[in-house]
Amino acid sequence: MELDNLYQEVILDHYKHPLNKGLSDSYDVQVHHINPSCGDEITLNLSVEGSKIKSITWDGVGCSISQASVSIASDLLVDKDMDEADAITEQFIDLMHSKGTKEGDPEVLEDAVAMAGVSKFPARIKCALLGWMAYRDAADRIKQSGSARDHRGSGQ
Amino acid sequence: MELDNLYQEVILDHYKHPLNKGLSDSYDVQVHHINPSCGDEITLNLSVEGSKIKSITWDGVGCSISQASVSIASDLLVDKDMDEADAITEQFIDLMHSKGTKEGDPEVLEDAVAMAGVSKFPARIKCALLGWMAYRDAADRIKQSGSARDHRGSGQ
Amino acid sequence: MPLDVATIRQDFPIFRRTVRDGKKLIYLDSGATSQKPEAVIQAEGDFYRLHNAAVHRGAHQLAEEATDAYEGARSKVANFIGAQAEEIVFTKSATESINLIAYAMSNAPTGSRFALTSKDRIVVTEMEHHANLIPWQQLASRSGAKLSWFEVLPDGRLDLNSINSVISADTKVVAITHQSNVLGTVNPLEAIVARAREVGAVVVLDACQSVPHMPIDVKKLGVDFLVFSGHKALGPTGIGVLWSNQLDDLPPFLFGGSMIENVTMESATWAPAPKRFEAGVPNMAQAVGLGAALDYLNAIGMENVFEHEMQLTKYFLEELQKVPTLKIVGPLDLENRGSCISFTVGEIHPHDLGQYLDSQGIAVRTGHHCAWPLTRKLGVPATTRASLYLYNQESECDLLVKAIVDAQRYFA
Amino acid sequence: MPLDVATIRQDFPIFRRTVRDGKKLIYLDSGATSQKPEAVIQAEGDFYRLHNAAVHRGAHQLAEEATDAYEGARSKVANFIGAQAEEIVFTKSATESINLIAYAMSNAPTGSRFALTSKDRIVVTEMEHHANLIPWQQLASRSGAKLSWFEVLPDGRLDLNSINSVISADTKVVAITHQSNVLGTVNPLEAIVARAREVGAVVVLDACQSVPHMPIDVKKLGVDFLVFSGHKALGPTGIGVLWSNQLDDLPPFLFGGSMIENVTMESATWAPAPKRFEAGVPNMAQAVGLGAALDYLNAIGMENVFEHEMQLTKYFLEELQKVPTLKIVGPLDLENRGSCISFTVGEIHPHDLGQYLDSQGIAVRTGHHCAWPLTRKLGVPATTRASLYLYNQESECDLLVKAIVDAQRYFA
Ligand SMILES: Cc1ncc(COP(=O)(O)O)c(C=O)c1O
Ligand SMILES: Cc1ncc(COP(=O)(O)O)c(C=O)c1O
Repeated sequence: MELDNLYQEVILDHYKHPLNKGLSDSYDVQVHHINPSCGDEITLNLSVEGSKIKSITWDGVGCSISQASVSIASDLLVDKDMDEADAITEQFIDLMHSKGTKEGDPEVLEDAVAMAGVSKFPARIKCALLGWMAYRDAADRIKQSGSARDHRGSGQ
Repeated sequence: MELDNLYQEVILDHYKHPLNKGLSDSYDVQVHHINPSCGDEITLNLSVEGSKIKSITWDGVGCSISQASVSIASDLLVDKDMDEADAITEQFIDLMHSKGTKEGDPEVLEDAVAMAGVSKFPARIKCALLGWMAYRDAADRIKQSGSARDHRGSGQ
Repeated sequence: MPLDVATIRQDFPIFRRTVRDGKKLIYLDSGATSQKPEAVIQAEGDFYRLHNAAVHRGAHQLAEEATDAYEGARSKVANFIGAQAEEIVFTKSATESINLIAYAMSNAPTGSRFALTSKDRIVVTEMEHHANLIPWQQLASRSGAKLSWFEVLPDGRLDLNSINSVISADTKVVAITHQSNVLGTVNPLEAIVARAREVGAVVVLDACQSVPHMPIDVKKLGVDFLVFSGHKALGPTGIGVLWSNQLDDLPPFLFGGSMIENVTMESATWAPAPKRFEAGVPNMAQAVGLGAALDYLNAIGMENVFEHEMQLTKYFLEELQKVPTLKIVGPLDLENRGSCISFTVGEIHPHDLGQYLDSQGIAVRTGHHCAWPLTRKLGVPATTRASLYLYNQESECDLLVKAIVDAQRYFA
Repeated sequence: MPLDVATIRQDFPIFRRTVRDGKKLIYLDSGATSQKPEAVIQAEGDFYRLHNAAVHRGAHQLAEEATDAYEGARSKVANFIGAQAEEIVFTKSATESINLIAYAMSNAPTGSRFALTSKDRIVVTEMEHHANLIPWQQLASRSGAKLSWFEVLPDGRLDLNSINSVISADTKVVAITHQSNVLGTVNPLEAIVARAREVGAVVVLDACQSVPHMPIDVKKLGVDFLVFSGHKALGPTGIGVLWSNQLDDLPPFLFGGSMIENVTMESATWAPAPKRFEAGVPNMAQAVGLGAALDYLNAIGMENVFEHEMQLTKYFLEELQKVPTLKIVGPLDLENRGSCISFTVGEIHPHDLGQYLDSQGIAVRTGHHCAWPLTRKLGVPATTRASLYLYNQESECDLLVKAIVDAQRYFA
């Protein structure tokens, strides 16, 4: 069933047992993103040490796709160098826009390749991207302003 | 040919030899009407004596239908009591909206029955009505304000 | 008279197709947009094939025919809601209709009864669609007027206890939806119109979810403006309606050809309504298509459409509530309630539920339904909505219920 | 490549009908609205028959397909004029597109480069269609900005001698037509754009009469905004286009669903362009129909359409001028000239001439063509206009000329 392609085991697992959910008390930057078409919201805390990501924590409401995706992202990107994390993020965005033509490199994306099926459901791509966009926004802010607290942004 | 029905001899005659064209020096009320869909314009002077129409003169640019129609009206309504002129005007308006179902009463409308064919050409009804509407506007102003000079109005 | 749904469905070509690998289409999203009978599609096509020309502009036969068709559609719309033809303005959508009113009010000269100042107030409700909320927020911010609103109670009804303080003496505009596109609630117009009259406020009625579903007579409603969209009433996309019996007092909104009386380089004067509000070559084929849609509805009878939907709504409400953890968001009784049925199902996110239903051929809408403040007020991130129309039937409810139960298992 | 007009005409169902008691239809009114090929009518119909659903809103298959169709149409429009998809906004008409720009400028916060004050100036030309004149008159009156204009010379060209004083240092907006819908004049954009750049003014191009008739690449034009209507380009009624590569700096115009980022009862924030400008359920079927129209034009090739019209225009100009007392109003040469051909015939009023032509099956337009200040400037009460398109042919010119001569006799 096509649906199983979307809702891979890994996704439902992350949804039911999300990683890094619950906001850390301290952070270098905090962003808040919403998905205007469905109302999903996410707050994401990012802490870095030099150019290395020290922690990503998050909280929010959303569908299984958006929750699982941010859970995967938070797990995958932590401890990475920010440049590397950006490259991974780009690969993930590219996968989401592939309309089902790509599978994703498991070496790079690890659990996130389970999201490949989402790219065939245009209405869900934004769900899958919500957490990643929040991360990218947070990382951009850190790069731009050194470390600054309590940025609030929103995007799609 | 249907066209001859529209362009009756009488109409073309009035068009080529319009009656009461050229504005009188004196008047009780002057109105200026335009047809916004084609740009036709008419200025009409009305003079009354008591309740009787003493003179109607006019000037303007427009198609044969609008020119002939105001020519006919100016000739038909002059020397009439204003109430009677209003009744004739109503009959004419009614004829124009008859979509070809009425012929018009020649006892009342005289030459204006030649306009009956216009009612089958919706885009031309406003042409035929331009002068009559100007008359009606002028008459209304006289009734409302006694006699007053140089009213400028516009309508369709 | 009960509807012959099987026959009706044959008039709608879309029900001949299948979705998601051969599944029958269960379309429960008419609140977003309705499906179209072949007669409407044909009417739009035949306008192009036989009569296409710019209305009101040419002296040739096609232009005459196009004008007849377009003005004929205006008369049909007028008849459908008990109005006069010259009270009907064609817009592109209900959204444009509402923006038209709000911008025209901004264009009203100081002292006009439509001109708002910082001394005035605009009243809306918490259940408004964004289309009947944001234009008023914007008018308030342009004019300095204050914005107030009726709250929504947990049962999905407006809190009218405070009606006299919400619609205060300084209220100039009351903009309210006839039927909520989320809750299905039909609002108590009589009380609101009566109070608006007391303070001299104009009432703008968003009838997007009522005109397609019940008999409407504007003379009985007592409102000043009414808007709806063609595409929710079996009509084409790209056509909306604005009704008012006070159009002549309202300044224009869009400026351009055909809405003028006279034009110089410096300034212009306006044609009488409704032309004043229809600048440019209008959406002629879409107006004609809407006329055909209303003919179709008239042939069936709006009383019958309404009865059918009421029976269906009763069935849906009853059956849905049998599903464990399913909670209806909105009135549970049929009194003053239409056929938009929103609900939540336990912890399943509506987006996931909608996706599952889609995999079974069932089309619903999920999210905030363009009424985000309402969703927030109700304390849910989003809801799933089944919205019904004349072509729906009880068997579709049974399939919906079964699919929801399956989804519960899938996401368990 | 010369067009195979006979084959092309077979694609347009309207040419199968006759007018005025069995007369062949000679349609010379494409400047008002073009006729539609069956492919366009089918595309609109098939959207309803197969994919109809509200775009961007549902998670079900029909909504996905509708979104693909609608966004696909956006890409087609973008490709057609050398733009990016996100630079294209769908409106209901060119008239709405221009009003959108003018109102959005009013909505721009103080200090924004789009916000006008009484220190600023808006420049138009004397040959503008009401749609590209009155919205600017109104913006001027709302903002206090001054309105100036290029004059039109007796040969139908703009008087550019005074370009540096007309487009003065305080000019913020230059709104100009690409091709006059009365004179056929194609305006010298390069000079005007260059001068506008010097003073930092934005250029709004009314491309209603150019996009349907010649290859257009917005990147080469150098303008800031471009608008056109679908119905003049073989597309459906009820669809217009606004192009700009600066949409993200422009505040919204119509407010409602789908154009938002976040909404509370008090206020709202906006989605990025183009969604920001498309409030409500859009004119989906019409966008799809326009996409099909542009596909049709692409298949023929806009270079070929342009060549065809140029040859026809040459023939019409030559043959018409052979008619005694006939006077062309507009350029007599083909240089920077399109296929709108206006003229007067002695003392015969255009309304009468148009009526006579109609009786012969010939559809032209008469009057001020929604450019009343121009007609006044030219010193004529009205003109008769023949406007051409890809389906017209030389034989139709011969019939037109013959009918004009007959009309002269009729009204002599
Ligand atoms: C030059 C020009 N500008 C603007 C318009 C207005 O287009 P529409 O009526 O489709 O909005 C037209 C056509 O009527 C036109 O020819
Ligand atoms: C209650 C209500 N108001 C307004 C609208 C806006 O209608 P449209 O998007 O057709 O302009 C809708 C539908 O989306 C609605 O349901």
